Amino acid sequence: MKLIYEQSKTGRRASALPHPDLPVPDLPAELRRAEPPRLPEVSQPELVRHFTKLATRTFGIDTGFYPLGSCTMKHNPRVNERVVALPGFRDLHPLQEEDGAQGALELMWRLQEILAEVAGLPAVSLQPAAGSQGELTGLMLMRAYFADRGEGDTRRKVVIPDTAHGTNPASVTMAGYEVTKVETDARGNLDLDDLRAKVDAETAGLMLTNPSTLGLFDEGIEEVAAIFHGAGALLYYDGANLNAVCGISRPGDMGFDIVHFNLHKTFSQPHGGGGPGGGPIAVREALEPFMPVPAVVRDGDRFRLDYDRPQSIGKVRGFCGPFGVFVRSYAYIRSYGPALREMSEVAVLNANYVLARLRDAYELPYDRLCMHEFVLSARRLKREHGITALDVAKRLMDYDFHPPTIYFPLVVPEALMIEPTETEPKETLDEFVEAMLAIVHEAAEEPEVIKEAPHSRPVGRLDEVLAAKRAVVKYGFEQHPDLRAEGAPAEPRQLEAQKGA
Amino acid sequence: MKLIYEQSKTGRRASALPHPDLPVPDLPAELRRAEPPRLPEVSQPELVRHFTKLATRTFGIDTGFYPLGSCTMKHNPRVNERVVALPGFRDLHPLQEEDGAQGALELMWRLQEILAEVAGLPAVSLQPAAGSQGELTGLMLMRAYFADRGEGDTRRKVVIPDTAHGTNPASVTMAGYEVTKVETDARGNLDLDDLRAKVDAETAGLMLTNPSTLGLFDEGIEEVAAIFHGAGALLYYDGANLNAVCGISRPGDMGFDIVHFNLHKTFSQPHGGGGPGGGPIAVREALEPFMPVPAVVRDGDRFRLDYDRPQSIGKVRGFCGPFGVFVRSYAYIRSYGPALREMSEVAVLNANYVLARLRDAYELPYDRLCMHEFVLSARRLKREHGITALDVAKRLMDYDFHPPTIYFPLVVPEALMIEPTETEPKETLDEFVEAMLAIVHEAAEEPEVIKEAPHSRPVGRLDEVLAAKRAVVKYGFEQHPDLRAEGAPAEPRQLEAQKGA
Amino acid sequence: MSFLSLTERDREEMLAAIGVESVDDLFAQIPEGVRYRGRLDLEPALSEPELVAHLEELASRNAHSGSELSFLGAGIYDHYVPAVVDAILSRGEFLTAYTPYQPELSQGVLQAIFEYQTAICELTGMDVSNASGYDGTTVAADACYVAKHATGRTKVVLAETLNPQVRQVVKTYAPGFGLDVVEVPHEGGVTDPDRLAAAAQDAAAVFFQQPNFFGCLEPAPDLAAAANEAGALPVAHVDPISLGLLEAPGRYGCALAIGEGQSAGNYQSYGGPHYGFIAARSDYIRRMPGRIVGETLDAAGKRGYVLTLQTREQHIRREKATSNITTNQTLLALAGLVHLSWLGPQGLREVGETCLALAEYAKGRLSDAGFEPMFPGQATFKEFAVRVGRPADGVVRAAREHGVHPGYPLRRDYAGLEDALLVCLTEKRTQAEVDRLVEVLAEVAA
Amino acid sequence: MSFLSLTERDREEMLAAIGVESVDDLFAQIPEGVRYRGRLDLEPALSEPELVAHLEELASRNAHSGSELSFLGAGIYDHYVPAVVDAILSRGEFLTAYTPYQPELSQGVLQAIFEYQTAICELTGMDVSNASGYDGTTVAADACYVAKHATGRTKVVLAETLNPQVRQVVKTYAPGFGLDVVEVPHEGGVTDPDRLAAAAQDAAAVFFQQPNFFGCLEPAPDLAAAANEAGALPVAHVDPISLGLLEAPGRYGCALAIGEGQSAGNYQSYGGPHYGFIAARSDYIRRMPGRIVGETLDAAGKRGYVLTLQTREQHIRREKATSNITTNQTLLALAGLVHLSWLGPQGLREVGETCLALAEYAKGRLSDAGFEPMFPGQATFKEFAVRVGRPADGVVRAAREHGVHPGYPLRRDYAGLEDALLVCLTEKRTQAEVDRLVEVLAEVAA
Ligand SMILES: Cc1ncc(COP(=O)(O)O)c(C=O)c1O
Ligand SMILES: Cc1ncc(COP(=O)(O)O)c(C=O)c1O
Repeated sequence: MKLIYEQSKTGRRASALPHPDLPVPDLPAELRRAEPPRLPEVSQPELVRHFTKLATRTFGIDTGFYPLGSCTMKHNPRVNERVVALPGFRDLHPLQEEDGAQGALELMWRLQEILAEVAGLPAVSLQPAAGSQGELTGLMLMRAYFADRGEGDTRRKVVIPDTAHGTNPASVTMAGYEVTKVETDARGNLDLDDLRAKVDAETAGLMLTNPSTLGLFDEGIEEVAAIFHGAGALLYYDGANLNAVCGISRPGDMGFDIVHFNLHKTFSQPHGGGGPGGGPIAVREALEPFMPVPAVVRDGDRFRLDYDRPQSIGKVRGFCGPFGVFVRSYAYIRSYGPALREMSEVAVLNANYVLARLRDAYELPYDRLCMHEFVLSARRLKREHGITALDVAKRLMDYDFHPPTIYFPLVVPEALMIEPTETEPKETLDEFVEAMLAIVHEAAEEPEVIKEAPHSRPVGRLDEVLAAKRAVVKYGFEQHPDLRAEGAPAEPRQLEAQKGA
Repeated sequence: MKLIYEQSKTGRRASALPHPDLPVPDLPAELRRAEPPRLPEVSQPELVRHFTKLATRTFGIDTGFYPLGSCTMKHNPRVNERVVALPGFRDLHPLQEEDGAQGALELMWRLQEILAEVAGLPAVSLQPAAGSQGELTGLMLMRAYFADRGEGDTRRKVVIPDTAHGTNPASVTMAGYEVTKVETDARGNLDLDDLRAKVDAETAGLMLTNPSTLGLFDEGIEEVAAIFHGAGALLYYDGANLNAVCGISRPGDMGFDIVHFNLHKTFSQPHGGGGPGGGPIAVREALEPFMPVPAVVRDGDRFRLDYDRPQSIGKVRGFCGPFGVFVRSYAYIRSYGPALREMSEVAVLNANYVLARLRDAYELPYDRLCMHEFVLSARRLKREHGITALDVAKRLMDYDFHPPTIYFPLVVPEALMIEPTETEPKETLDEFVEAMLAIVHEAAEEPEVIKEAPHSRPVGRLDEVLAAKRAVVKYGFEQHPDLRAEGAPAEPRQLEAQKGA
Repeated sequence: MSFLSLTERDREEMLAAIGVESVDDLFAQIPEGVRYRGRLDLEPALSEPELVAHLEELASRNAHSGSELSFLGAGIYDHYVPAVVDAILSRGEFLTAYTPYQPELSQGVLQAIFEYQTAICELTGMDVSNASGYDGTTVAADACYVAKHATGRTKVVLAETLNPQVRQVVKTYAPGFGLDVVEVPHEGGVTDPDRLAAAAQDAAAVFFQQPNFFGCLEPAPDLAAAANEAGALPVAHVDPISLGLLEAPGRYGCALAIGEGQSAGNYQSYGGPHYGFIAARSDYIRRMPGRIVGETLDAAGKRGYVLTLQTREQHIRREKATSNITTNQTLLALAGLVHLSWLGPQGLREVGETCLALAEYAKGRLSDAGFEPMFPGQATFKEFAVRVGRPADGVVRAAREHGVHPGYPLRRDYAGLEDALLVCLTEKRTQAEVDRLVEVLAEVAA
Repeated sequence: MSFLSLTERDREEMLAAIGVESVDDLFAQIPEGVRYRGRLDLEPALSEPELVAHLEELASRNAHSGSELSFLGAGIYDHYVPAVVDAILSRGEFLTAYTPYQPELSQGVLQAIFEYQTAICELTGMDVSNASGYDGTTVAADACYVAKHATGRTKVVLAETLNPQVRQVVKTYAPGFGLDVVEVPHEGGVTDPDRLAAAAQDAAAVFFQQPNFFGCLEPAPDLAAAANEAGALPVAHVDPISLGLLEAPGRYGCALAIGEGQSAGNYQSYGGPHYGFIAARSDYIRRMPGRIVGETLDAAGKRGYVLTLQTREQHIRREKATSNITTNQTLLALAGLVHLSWLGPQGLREVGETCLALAEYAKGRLSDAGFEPMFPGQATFKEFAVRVGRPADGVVRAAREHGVHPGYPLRRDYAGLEDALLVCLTEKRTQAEVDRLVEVLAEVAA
């Protein structure tokens, strides 16, 4: 379909704007715009149709099953959209005086209390914009903590398991730390021997996802915590998989000192085609003085912002964080109340059910019950029929499913990382299982159907190598390159690299 | 796809409801429900997915071009949805005291003033729920008017042209009148000779759509009015085609005594898959005393409901009519202001452009410029290639267009009634023209492609005869008939009867 | 104009293609004498931000159920509309489609209507429902038309406890249908089956409401029996939200069940747009007004849905049609279906129980405060009439000063009930709010 | 629980299929010592109607721009968000999709991002934009990371007229990046190019804001030249709504352009979620943070869109990635695209002119009333600083008692500007509202 720019026509417009009867002053000539930006010129009917059409070419949770591992694609209740649109929230300026924002401040304070309870840690900052920023903030807290203790120069290393999400090492570097990698053992737990060998006085901390990205709870977590705490280091909990353990096991109780939440995962912020998210952090008392400013505090029955935190690392984002995300997640948690545990129970039940039905047809690298998600390998399909994880993913689209995360975690070859979430009915899980089994069958019977999949989408497999090579990243108007003229790719090349998570 | 009832499972639910801690009294046993209604039992995630899927199987203006003649499928601005949802409108109880509803009353009063100006008639009632009810209300006014003049028993007939919409004769009967039919002349105007022969002292009035359902302005309208008024009868204006003449020619000036508006056509109430609509009426002074109660009146700077209308016909609908529809249409008209004429100008321009490009390829029964819509005949295609208007309609779906109205008006064989509306861009009109021309080409080259169309929809042509014969009009749960088991129709039969308008 | 899509250049090209000089030439067919030469005397155009500001100002002058604690009911109810209703109704495909004349590209809305028809039939215990009528008043007129043709009789009987607006609309339509209207007074807040039986002789139909306009539960099975006895069609006017607890009209002998759908899925919206529902026993299927969706197959044997039984309708049957209705209230009926699907059988029951419990609590608290029931001893559902000891209009005025709208003064429709307020409790109200009502009434009416 | 879809029977069947007795058995892998045996100490669950009532109560305790006449800006603006934005963002497909890892079923959102990237490039005069950053502060940190790697230098320079929150965030990130931060004070409300040039020596990047935090127009081309001269990357922080009138940073030599997207398409929402944008000259394309969408083809030669240049990103490059960002702000950026498409070039210009005209009117009226500009003689866009003659915090407090929020007290960020208020005018404000502001200020500050 056409780009909106390709539909533009000079003089057409979708907006009607007020024109006060006032003179418009001249701007200094050297600052004035020479050429107007070539924004779309379409009428309102065209505008609505264009974006409606784009929407129908987008697959969301509302469209169907979306078992994208590590992303917790659960149902997004519409009541959350209703409350976030209340004018008292939506049209509230972030610099409003505190006495004109008591409702917003109270909501944030309440959410902090809830997150502290779920984490099992006393102090919360809502400020980080997403999990990755929560990580970075947590690492900055480590820095500040060790600097305060005079260990800032010695503790330079952060331990990261080989199953870690890419954000973990990336955050480590951005925080000015160095990565120390540790391995996963045969049961899918952290390799304790490897760990013991690597943790020392230069270690600032560990970053761990638990359950791990393999969907497995680290059975040695108590020992892991002891190793780090014994060495004077801290433990950071990557909360991406918290959906498995709410009310079942608390990161603080596991020994973690810093935790981030992915509100968009565990607490159902709609993912919006890529965002927004929310990455609040919870920490132990010892780390609280370093938390970002402002803190949201309660004084009797008033709520206020506290900037008076001399040891604070500062600000990591504007204002108090993504407030609308807080409203949605607060609403979500209040819909469960103390029964939040049930959310995690069903997430784990759903995952184990799908696992039970698929474990024989695919390969299961770690032979255990899983938590809220699990990772299969398509290695056998690849060996026997040349069908890769990528092929399975593409073929699933023809069955109207969003594919799982693939090629992640990196320790599993041809990984298929499947996270059904708690909101799916058994019927959907069964249909997905049938499709996955049918694909195994097809791999043997008619592999080319899979290789050429998807067959049911507006485009076939797209050439990712061409995209990266030509780097056409915006519309070029008259100069827009005609890739077609340069010849269609005989066989579009996709990267067999992580897609999802 | 499955019916929502077919997805139900005992014990599943989408709602969470308050449970006050109060005793629930017993109801008298003989009034208590014995068996609960078998409403759907689905979770909230399933509910949202089900209706999302149904939506994507529905074609609206937002989906694409919708030239359904006589229905004025114009763009529905989203700002109207915004304002109608303001709590002050949306959550206002219709029995609120007048001093707590001044904003609503003022809005209705303002809309009345606007409609009076557009109609060129002084008195307006917003109460009727749609065009058809506007018609019936208008005919009731005629009855009351003539009864008041002592002519109630003699004037029993209402004249209806052969081009009239089916609601006109249906309304006549429901109002207790008899239909007198008149013919259309060779130019598409009312046949004045036929008219003169039929209008007499028994005639209560005329119901006319002008421009007519042929999309033609009646060139003899002044003479028509003279004939009826000369005979002491009244003229009723079916406002379905008002979109052609706003600010260009006013029904009151044409000689009409009663006019209805279709707010959902001319003034862009979204059609909602069949409704709601709004059918206000405007009348001359002489008819005002008979208008429905309550009237919305202004006293200085206060607005109130006036029930003190002793000659009123009474109420035709609850409260003051479909208020939300008024909000949207008021907003729509205020977006144009005095430039409302431009809306009609462009509607007529768009129609004439499409007509100019199609007139040679199809047959044009009345060789004139058109107003906001026009009627072609597929008679030649049928004769030469066996391709009917119905076939053309079905094939258009494969080009992603909603078909025009077909088989209406009845005076044109194999009628294709095309109304582009003013909101469409020229590009869309051109694409539609190309498709219509392509179909003419296909009719000669590969008629079976057309006969078997549509090819691109979730179902093929459906058997309307089977539907009427079996009359399965609700889900039967365990007893639901299995039509498939009774055998698929070799050739699904569609009614070659009016579809649209 | 942002709703228009033509550029100047487009216009010129199009005029050229048509072969005229100007847009004005297109209107040459309009006789000079009826051309409008003026400029419409309308207020200036408003840009989108200005329009919103203007309508916000108008809306701010309405006291709505978010700004005032309200116990108003009397036919339109402040039930909770779940967020899924808004989400689904705002989908452009549903919002901007029209009647599904062309089923192949309208399967979504057709299936939705079929599901709606099923829900209405389940609620009412009937065999067929149409796709919606205009509202709870006009479906009564529709039912008269059905009854008239089904029985050939020329009279309809209305219980006085039937919603006054419904009665008014029936009376407006009746002369055109050639029907006389007879009303049966209530006795102590309900209808006496014997008096109804007497009136029902030679009647085409007998209408009553359950719960009735006073909120009282009618002896509905007895009323239906009285009508059937006389060969008149018993027609029950029912509130969908009551039908989780109250028996379905189809189970106690009614020929038709009708009602105002607003309480299921629609906002109050100052009275509309809402939907009316009409459902009937299968005997009357070919006399039903309006659109009906039916199941069928395509050539491949795939199930699909179409508008059906169209030979009843105006576009085919014209002056002999069963009704003139065309545009109906599908979007609002869809809201009803979504709301009912959200509730499910269990939720519907719970909403009913909450209303019932709150209403009983309110009755008790009011009685403790000295406000006696208007119709003592009558069972009620979510509404009841209470005596406030002085003219009710004044009490409403005074209570609203305290931010509470205590209910509807029945004297506006029923002479003699001067001090009666009709008080309504939905599941949105709370115990504390009832306490506040009692407090305010005690203050203003004591 | 209405968000869960399993029945009791489902659970039993599933447990059986898994081969365990109870759900608890699934958690056997969690060591006893870290199992949580309590019940979370959370407040009771709220049903949907109760939840809405609770949040309405909280929301009612916030003074928002519908309930108070507000002239607050300072980085977040009360521009009109057109209704089409809500309509499109509420489409479930956009709302509930995630990052388009699988392009074949995500062409819609991919194309939308590509269109967004184009809009940002058009506005800023740059060659490449990513799919969004978190907000207008974090994109500044991102730009530091780009500059650090592009230049190998270890210092960044910030004009003091750059939004204080942006500066704070840069300072929080800088130590981790190994960067020192130097700030350049303003002179009379703007930045002196010579002072900036001096500071820019050995700097990786120089950041300034146009219009700056005080609303004043910086000599942006001179500032960019000063940076370029020193081999530092000039980074302009710009307001998208200004770019119909003000020159694009790419046209006066900037290497990167960043900004807070909120003013285009997002509600104020107490500060978030919004989107930050970051765009650069093509030289820096492979150093860009976050998602970027590119055009490509399928085997049939059909055009399509994919996430591209992914070897920059954390999931492939891990500790060597150009950023750690994963989840971004696509939905908010989509809102920006829709708003900008609604405006078009003409609308963007008109909004700018309206803001400019209203601000100039306000300056004049305030000056007439005795309130002098803080920075006389400086050209401004939609904001300006005015002296209210007494501590500004008290004036804000007093004015709010009259229902007017007159602006932001600059002393909160700039010592010495004790009596300065930063006043903002968007196209939603009117002449009459400005008059009201002047009236109230005259009353409370006279
Ligand atoms: C395991 C893990 N860690 C970290 C992240 C990063 O979180 P975010 O996307 O919220 O930045 C993700 C998901 O994206 C993840 O799956
Ligand atoms: C010419 C004509 N008259 C009357 C009507 C009936 O109007 P409504 O559908 O609003 O009842 C219609 C459209 O449906 C129509 O096209």
